[in-house]
Amino acid sequence: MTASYKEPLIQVRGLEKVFRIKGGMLEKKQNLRAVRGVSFDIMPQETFGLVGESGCGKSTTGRLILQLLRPTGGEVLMEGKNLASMKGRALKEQRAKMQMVFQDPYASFDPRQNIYSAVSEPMVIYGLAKTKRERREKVAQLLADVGLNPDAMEKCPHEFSGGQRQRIGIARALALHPQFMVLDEPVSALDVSIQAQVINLLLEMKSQYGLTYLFISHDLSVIKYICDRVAVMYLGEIIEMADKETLFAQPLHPYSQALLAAAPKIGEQRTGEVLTGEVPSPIRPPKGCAFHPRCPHARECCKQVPPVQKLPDGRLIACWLYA
Amino acid sequence: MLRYIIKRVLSMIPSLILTSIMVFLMVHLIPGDPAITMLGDSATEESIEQMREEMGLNQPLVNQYFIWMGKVVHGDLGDSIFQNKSVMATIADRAETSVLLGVMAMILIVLISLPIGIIAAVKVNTWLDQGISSLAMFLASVPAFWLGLNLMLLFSVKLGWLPTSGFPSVFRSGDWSNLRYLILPSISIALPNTALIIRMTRSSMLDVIKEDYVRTARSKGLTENAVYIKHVFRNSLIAVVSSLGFVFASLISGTVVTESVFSLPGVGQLLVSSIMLRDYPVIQGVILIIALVFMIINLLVDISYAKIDPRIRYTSAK
Amino acid sequence: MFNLLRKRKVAIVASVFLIAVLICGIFAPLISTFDPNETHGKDRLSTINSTYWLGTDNYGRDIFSRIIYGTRMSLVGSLGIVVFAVVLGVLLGVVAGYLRSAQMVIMRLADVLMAFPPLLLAMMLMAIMGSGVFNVVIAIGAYYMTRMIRIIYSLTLKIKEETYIEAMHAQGASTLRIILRHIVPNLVSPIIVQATFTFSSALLQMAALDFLGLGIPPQYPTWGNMLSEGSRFMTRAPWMVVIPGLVIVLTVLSINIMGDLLRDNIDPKFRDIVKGT
Amino acid sequence: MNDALLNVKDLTITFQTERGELTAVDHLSFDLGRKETLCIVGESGSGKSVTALSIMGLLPQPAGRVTNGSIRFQGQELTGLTNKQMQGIRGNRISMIFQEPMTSLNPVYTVGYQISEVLKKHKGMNTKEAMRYAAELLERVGIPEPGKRVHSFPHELSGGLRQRVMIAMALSCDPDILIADEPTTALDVTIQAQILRLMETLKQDLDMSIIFITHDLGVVSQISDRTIVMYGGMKMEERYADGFFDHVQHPYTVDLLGCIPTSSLSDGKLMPIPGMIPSLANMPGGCRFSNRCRRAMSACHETIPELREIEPGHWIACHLEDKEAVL
Repeated sequence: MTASYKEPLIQVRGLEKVFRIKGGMLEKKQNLRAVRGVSFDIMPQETFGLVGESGCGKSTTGRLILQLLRPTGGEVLMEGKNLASMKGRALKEQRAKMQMVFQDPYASFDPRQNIYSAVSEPMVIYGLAKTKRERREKVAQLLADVGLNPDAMEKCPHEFSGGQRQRIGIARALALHPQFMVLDEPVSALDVSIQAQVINLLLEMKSQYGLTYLFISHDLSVIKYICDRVAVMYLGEIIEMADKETLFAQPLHPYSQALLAAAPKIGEQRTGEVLTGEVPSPIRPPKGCAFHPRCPHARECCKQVPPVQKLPDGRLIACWLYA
Repeated sequence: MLRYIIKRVLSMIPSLILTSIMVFLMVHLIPGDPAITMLGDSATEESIEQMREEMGLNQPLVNQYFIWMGKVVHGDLGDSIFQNKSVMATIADRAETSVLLGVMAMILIVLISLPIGIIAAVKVNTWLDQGISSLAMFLASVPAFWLGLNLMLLFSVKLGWLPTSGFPSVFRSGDWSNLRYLILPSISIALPNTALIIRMTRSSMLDVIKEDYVRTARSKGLTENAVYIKHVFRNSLIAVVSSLGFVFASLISGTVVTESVFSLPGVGQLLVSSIMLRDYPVIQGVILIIALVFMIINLLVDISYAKIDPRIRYTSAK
Repeated sequence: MFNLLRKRKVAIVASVFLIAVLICGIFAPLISTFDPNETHGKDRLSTINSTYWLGTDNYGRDIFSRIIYGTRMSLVGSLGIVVFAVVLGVLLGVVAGYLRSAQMVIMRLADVLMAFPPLLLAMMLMAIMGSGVFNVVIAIGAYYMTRMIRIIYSLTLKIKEETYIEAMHAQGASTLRIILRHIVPNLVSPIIVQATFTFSSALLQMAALDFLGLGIPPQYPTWGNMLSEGSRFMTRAPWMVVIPGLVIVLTVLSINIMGDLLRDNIDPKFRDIVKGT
Repeated sequence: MNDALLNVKDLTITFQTERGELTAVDHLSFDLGRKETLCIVGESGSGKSVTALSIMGLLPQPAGRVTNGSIRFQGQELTGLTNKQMQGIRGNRISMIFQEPMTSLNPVYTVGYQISEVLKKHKGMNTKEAMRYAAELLERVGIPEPGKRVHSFPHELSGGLRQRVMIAMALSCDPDILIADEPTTALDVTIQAQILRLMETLKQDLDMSIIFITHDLGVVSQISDRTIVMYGGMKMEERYADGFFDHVQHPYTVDLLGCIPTSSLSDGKLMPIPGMIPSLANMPGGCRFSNRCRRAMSACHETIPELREIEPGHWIACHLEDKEAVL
């Protein structure tokens, strides 16, 4: 899938985000290090998956790439241009090429807007379709693409079910014909039978519009179904990154192994050890390998930062076991 | 908890300073010479000159503020123009009435509104609940002073059960039965203010009833009484206490007006008459004191709020 | 709105009453039976009768006519306060909610103004500015403006966190566009509710200030001024107190009923912030 | 089946709403044996949570009501009991844990106090004994430093720990039945695995039965002894035997499995179920699934299919099994 002669569409280099958390009046402000030096490439027309548990920084990474949050360190290159240093007009122009679909289909629409104005607003902002007629046609086309009746235009968001709203969210994101889309847990809030509809729609849209996806999810089975390459995040860092087949067939990092083992599989009893303990606070991440307090293979050297290595099969891994 | 209190007290300092600046500037914002403002129109040339010197009027405004603040910290708020007393002494004479009146009104508010609010919540959507809600809305629409006038007409003038006006000091005479002079005034302050607490108690209890932890409490097999008292009411107090700030503000306003209605020798009436007479040192002093009292009350409200809700204590003042 | 009214019958009565009050205010010269300031020396303190529908006061002025004219001042004054509070409050509140640099200054100022109980603040400002209708509006309006700032500020912060605002950012919408097209429209119904309650409590505050003799100058017929005068003749002419007070109560009650109706129909997320007193 | 711990028969639950009376659960029957884990699976609106609440006598009041059927617990009929009688059973013989550990504990009391409430009510302990026993319970559910944690407020604990506290509270009187309503849905997978394992261990130790309500078919395959699939308030399929997922028969269950991207590498294409989950107000006539079912026949739209035992310990409600209807 990832042809080597192509240039990556998105390059993320040493991305960092530190949130300043207010303490009380007399307390020092604390640093919450949500994303700590994340690097990866996304090839054109690839679906790149970010997987991890809550608080691992996967959603923050998605927002940093789109510059919805400004990084405190590192760069994000889209077609070779650094988004992190862009402002104003330049950034706005770049934004048209990258869009986002949100997790919560209920909260991602202005309750006072009808579907027509929600989907057409990006076109108005960028002056894409000049007349109202053109816009109406465009919106009707987009709604038809995502499998909705164009009559939906006149209705308000609350008249739709979660699955339908997610379709509208996809239509809105497609309105500017972006190249790249960040999908932040797009099916997590939906019922199983509706999830499958939306996943299939996302795949259809990808081939129809030639899209590149960053797919963020905690659900390993969905990640595995839709992604080409996957990065596993833990406490703001990527600890393993590989082709989907490689990773799911043989996860190497102890955390990836534990994560895969913990996910319940249909028709199988659980195998393997259950990971003990909980994710430490990102305000005071453990020294060295962030996973070592929970790792069954932890050794003395794990208190130092593990080197990120490229293995012969092309995967990246940050673990002393493979150093 | 102690940490929280200290933090909260320290966080009061900026507001305190800003408020004092505002009260200080008051005299300077009034058109005309501040020294004349402070002494009244009948002052002599020399005394004006002396006052200028004292206030440091030929110095920069910042210095004047510090001079004034220095005096205030030592309890010197200047002298009244019309009464032959210091402002501090004038206010001290009047404090008893206002404090007693306020306390009595507050006790009445709590005693009336909490039980009624609880009943309305427990009997939600019955005729009783609707009756209480209507009554609360009616009370909220009644001006305290008008209520006072009517109560006076009925109970003092017509029936002669209670004295119409005035208040002989309890502390100086040692006669607690003098409190009867404050019964009608405190009722007329309290009743309009019960409305907010009744409504807050009711609506926050109804909100809390929907919470998951109330379902948990029921799933434990607790009796309905235990669920209502320990879980629903206890948690709804958080919202009720947070609205106490409003009630106290309204209570102080109510006190000022009601003192005028019943001719009570309180701080509020002092303020009204001082404004009429343009006795600016007294006006300034009274406003400063009331603002300070109001701030301390709000501090106490916040502390009790933290006492009720452990989440506040730990995440500390926002 | 009409659907709302149908659900609660009291609200119909309340709105009819309010419309009547409004008409009395607008057409005061047509409705009143006497000149409000015309004294009738022979008929001082006369009770309710066919000539003086609601009796006369200590100067022999017709109370009915004074009430009708008082409507004007009371409504115009409260409306002025509402406009003052809403315009400044919404502007400063939204700015404080969106611009971090302005937030510090505006919210500190709001804190200081909130350090005074409302009537006290109004009295202090009146002491500084001196009496006059316009000054009353500012003196009372200052407090309600502060409340409005706080409410709008916290609502703005809340809406700012909504996913749909983030979605608008993702689509390249400018800050101004987001404020005007997405934040302000969502503020409209809480503003209306808060404005309604401001209207009714401003009416009460004005009456209190007038009663103390610190509000609108006594030569104007206002409900508060009538009460203030009436209280001195209360034992001999109770109607001088009862009637203007009743008019205040009914007007305030009607407005509160409408406000309550509106509040029950706004987004529950916002209901906690817009409480009204 | 007479030795079953709990018999639910023809249970019908309705809700009074603005749009009239809606039926949330329609003639549902099932049994729960001793030491058995019963999984009730379904999507939103299937009536699975409402069923659980009705057993506890905790239907939202006054809207929700059991209008038909019986719930017998150890031979005792629960539907007719007064609230006072139910209080003696709740938290004592039958207890329940909920989906949202974040909101299910009262924020103003320490977790120790909240556990001790149950002990004081049902075991007559005094405060001191109850607090000591609460610490023991916290230890049993694997909370580190239990002596310190009894004095913690809920907001000081993570979601996983709070759910452990809920379990400790539910188990404090050694109940016969633990009802768990989506207890791991709000948790991360590694924490979910911990909680599931904990429940499994405690079930063995305490000889209790579990009713586990979930939408996650993966969880079902790990813990279930008996599985019920619900849709639109009705039971579609039930199997009391191993290998539920190898033997699914009902078109809804089959289609539902087709919607799930499996974790094995050899997966085919997803086959979504068309259409939306109908709301209670406009359920299709006949079989509830008939308007989305790929194999629906005319009979499916007209009559509600009977539940049939297609092999020992496996029932489905579908006209496809009804030879006459097919012909």
